[in-house]
Amino acid sequence: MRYITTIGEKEYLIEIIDQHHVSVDGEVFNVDFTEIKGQLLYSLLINGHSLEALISADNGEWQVLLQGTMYQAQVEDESQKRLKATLGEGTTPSQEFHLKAPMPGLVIAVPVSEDQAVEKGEVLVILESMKMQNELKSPRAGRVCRVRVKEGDNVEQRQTMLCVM
Amino acid sequence: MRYITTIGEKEYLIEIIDQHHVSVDGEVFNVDFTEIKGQLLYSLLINGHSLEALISADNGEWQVLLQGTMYQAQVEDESQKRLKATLGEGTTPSQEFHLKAPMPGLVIAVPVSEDQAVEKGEVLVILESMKMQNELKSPRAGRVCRVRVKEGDNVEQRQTMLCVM
Amino acid sequence: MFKKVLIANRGEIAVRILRSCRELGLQTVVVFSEADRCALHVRYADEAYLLGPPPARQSYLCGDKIIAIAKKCGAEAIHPGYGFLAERADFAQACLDAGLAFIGPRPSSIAAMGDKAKARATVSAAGVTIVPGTEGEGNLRDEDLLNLGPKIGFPLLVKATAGGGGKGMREVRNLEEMPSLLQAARREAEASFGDGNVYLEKLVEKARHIEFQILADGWGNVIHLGERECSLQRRHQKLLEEAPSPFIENDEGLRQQMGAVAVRAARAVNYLNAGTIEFLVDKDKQYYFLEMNTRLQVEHPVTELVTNVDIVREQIRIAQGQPLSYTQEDIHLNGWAIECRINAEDPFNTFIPSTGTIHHILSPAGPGVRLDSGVYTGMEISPYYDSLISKLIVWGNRREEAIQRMRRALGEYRIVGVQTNIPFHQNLLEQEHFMHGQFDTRFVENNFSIERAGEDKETHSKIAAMMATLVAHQHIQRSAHVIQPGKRDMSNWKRFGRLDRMQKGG
Amino acid sequence: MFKKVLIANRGEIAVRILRSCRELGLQTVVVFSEADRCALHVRYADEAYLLGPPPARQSYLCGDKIIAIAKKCGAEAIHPGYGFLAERADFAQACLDAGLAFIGPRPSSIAAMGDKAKARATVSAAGVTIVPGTEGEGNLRDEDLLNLGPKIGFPLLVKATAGGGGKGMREVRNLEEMPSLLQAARREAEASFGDGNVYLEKLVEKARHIEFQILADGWGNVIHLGERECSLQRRHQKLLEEAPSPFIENDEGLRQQMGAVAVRAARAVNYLNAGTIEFLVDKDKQYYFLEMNTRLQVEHPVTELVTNVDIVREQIRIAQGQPLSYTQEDIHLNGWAIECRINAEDPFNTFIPSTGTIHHILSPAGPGVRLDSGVYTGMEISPYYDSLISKLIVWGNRREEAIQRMRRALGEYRIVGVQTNIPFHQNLLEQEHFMHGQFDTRFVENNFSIERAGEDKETHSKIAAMMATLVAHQHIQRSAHVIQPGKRDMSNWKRFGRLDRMQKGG
Repeated sequence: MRYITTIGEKEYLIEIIDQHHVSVDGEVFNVDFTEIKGQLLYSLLINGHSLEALISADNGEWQVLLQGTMYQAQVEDESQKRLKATLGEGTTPSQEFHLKAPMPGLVIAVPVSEDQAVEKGEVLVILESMKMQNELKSPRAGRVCRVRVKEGDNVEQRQTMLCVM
Repeated sequence: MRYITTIGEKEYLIEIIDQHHVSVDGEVFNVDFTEIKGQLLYSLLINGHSLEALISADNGEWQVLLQGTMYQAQVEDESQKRLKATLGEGTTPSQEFHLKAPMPGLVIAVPVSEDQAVEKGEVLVILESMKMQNELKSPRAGRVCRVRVKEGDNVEQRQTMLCVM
Repeated sequence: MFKKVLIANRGEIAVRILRSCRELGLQTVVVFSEADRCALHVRYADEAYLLGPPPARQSYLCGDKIIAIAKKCGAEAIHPGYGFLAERADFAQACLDAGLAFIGPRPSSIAAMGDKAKARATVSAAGVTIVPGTEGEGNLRDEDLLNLGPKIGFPLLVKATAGGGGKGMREVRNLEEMPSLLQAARREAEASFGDGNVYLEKLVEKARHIEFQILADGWGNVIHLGERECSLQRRHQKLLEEAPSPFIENDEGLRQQMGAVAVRAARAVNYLNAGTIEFLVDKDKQYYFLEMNTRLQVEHPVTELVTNVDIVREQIRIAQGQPLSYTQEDIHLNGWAIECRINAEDPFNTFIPSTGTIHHILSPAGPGVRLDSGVYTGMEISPYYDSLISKLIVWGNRREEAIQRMRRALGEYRIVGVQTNIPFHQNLLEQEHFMHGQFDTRFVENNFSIERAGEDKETHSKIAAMMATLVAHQHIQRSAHVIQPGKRDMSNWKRFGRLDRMQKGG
Repeated sequence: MFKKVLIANRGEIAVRILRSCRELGLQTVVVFSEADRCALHVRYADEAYLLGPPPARQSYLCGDKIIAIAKKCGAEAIHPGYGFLAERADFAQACLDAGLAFIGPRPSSIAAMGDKAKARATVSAAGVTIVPGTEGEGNLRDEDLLNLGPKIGFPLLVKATAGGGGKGMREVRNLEEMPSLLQAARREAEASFGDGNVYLEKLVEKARHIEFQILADGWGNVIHLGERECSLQRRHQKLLEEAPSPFIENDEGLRQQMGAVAVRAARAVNYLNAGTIEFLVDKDKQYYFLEMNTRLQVEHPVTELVTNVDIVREQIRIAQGQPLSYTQEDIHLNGWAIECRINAEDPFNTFIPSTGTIHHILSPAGPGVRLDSGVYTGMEISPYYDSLISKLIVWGNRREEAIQRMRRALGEYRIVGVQTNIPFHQNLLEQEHFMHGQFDTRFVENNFSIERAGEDKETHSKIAAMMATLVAHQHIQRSAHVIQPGKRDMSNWKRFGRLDRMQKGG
């Protein structure tokens, strides 16, 4: 199987040759890869070097916490990706951003309102949890829509509070 | 539900009244009992006192490890037990003892043979595991039967090696 | 002398106190909210009593209920830990009124130091230098504060009168932003302490936060156990502490001078039990009294490791009426200790608190490593309380050794199920400035970012890509086995989304 | 000075050595058998190489393979740990021949002390008292030994010439039982060391096993780090060790005298690196040289806690050619340390080893607690290696404090999935004789039984009955939900049996 894996700006062509061989951009590595029994922890021996990472999936991305650094990886089947590129789906459409509660908490304030234009970094919701007030900011410029919470609301983890489109 | 629970020589009549009340031999206790998430560890608050035990089932007996002491408990439904007593099943028949390998290992010696009479405490098998030679002894007097292992055999955990009847 | 102690707290500090009680042969009683039935302090205690629903106001802040439980179960003393009821003079007084020993200072000392205005007046009168500000002026309204602001000079800090731990605190750089920041501070102060009063204080720039541990018994003895360096903070929350301070290190003269001032400040309020005098120290080693914390501090273990004094044990002995086990001459700092606070928060996403079930823990251990933790594998991190899950503390002969050991220990630590700030500490410990002890209280906010730190490091991006691909490949192979042939056109992303939910929900 | 170390071991000691290497900034290489792919030493190492199948003869005992790996990956030194290749002079020599530093003594010292006969002759010549026996006589046949037995006098010990750790050792109380015991000892010695030779030794009754830790550098400096008390043993396996020894405690004269003898014994074989001189001490404080262990000991941490010396770090420095960091005058014993060896074995069933998956661990922690462990939650305990899973070590100001702390720590420790001897230690620590330091090497076997200890304690039998019933009740309620009405006549025992399999197998 051949994959194209993207981390930040960098794209890697990765082929899983067999259980103990993987090539990255044509270079073949000797690997011994195993999950530490049911713990989302993975141990990799690569040409003898021992590395361990915590790997979890989030919104179709793989989060790899390796030696204190977090890598966000997109893994795509090579043939699918090429097909998408051919069909012109390769360009990222301007998607809606769903502001989800990162943890259960109490809404302290919603300083924006329906249809309001916001800048990147502008505070959308102030949420109190674990005795701290947390400012949840917009990851990009856009327009606020579907505001579903108000001051004083209790929200569940992952509940969508509003969107920016 | 009413149970008769036996530990050693002692029998307790235990009634589970509701989620927070249990009576033992007529005395009612306030209890808050919960399993520590999937760990075979159980926490009991009884009249305020906090106790934790490791509880597992073994051969129809409950093993309760509580503050460094191991208790072997038999729990029987009261009505069933009374019925059994009435039908004369109360007396313990002289059962066969199955000597099972307590761990995987290598049989070093089988100093007894088929049909041989053995005393309580007599060595039946010497098993090597974890770099130690372990003498497995007969828990009671009887006669050896169905010897299924010999010197040099590798045995699996819980494999029956021989019986004493 | 009492034989049974009620610990009116939760989390790591309840466990910490319980340990010293048990080692002294004392019976331990704890209290818990409905969210904490299976918490470690409940599991380890001799007795445990339910207080009420999870919110602190309905549980850990219910002083009356706690005192009633103590009386009913025969506890003779109460240890309040830190936070919750620890610095409430009325609670301390209520304990005494109920005939219970309070393992902490006299109510009058808590009151004197708890009201920052009184505290400043008191220590100032005793000849201790303080930071300029409005604390002596009583509870002022916004318009007064807005007038006084420019006189004190910017930048300045708005701080909660009843505060502590950075709550209800805001930094003001100019008059324009002052009104909205006053609002924010009052709102947070009201929410945290039920008291929205605030005061202004000159911001000492390039300041270090250095504090002295005090012990005072009922026989008139007051000693200090040297200093702790607490400058590494984020939003006024301490993150990493050391003892001694690299800023003082071998300046034994300064240490003894500041220690003597700390003892004088404590004596000024007739202090009893353990307490901490916080100083701001500027780059010229001028030091200003900041406040006194009239309780056990989160970071007390670093002092324990360099002095070999068990501070909780001393607290108990003092409350039992025994004299201190040590004189000032007995106290010598030996080696170096560092503490990292391990919080359930996401260092890659603005330190947002993280809740959920801890699926797996692998704890660092071995020589020179101490872990004070309140969690275990399988435990739920709830949103009701603060995000501190453990304190990792190491000891070394020298600072450099302690740093190397802390790196080693952080590298061993695995927590799966909630996000933690372990990577933050790992990156912080690699900073040149940290290694050379060159930092002030603004270092973390102004001079450090985990993203930037990541860029500097030897990048393992290729390895990460490979590992992500191997995991994705495994998942695809596995799901291929369970998906009906007709349904195999389902996109990878949907499958991953589902796996994602499984993993997070489990 | 070397920068990359290969650790030729597994389990807790491989992790222990790895920690010191990492703190010194050295690259770490480990080797592993097929059973240890996910072992902690492999997970924590910088590099890890497969040796072969699980049995030690095909993996951890393959000296040639290990040296080849070291050469190939650029390691410049090998630390052998304890057991496996640690006391094999030929392996140490092969390392040197391959241009690798051996972190341990010179091959000649290993050989001199490894052959017990030579060892006794050598130290005896240096003026050190030894226990009467046949060690100087070469490898004797049974008929010679049977002749010599009565001359030495009963009781006596049969010991393996190549031995250690109680393997191939038997106690003989009279001539009649001697032939069969000789057989048993030879068989075990052959199996353990590939050498069935044995010797006889007078059994010193009421003996204490007290040993001295030695450090020797390449510059002619030899120091001792005080003693360890190791009398608490079962089948000649140490179970609990202390430093200092309660038998010596304040007898500083005896300590320095024995320490000087230990140094002399080490000098007699031109010793280098860390080693241990074991003594038997009778009730009149007469001491006899027993043997020298030419390696790091399992129980080295108790010495580390009372001296603040990191013994592994010193070992590495010595092997790098550096002088000792300490002189004899720098060494002062501070406080008291106790170690409990936590083994996977069933203390309620003749200490039979226990294998399986560790489902859950809750580790003791907090002030004064050190845990050197080689396992983690989810790990498999295989039958291939010894049963030691961790070492719990505590420090206290005084022995009584250390005992209280150890009780506290043992009470916190939870291991689910395999049986452990934690309850054994808990009961041992409650013994009057232990508390008063009154025990000899036979105490555990002759004067202590866990069943008897259980009877003496306040019995919680009623509570245990209640808990068992509550669990049984829960299981019955749950299974009632899933069983078809027609099948509900199935007996409880069958259901329990099934649950049992589920739990053990999981």
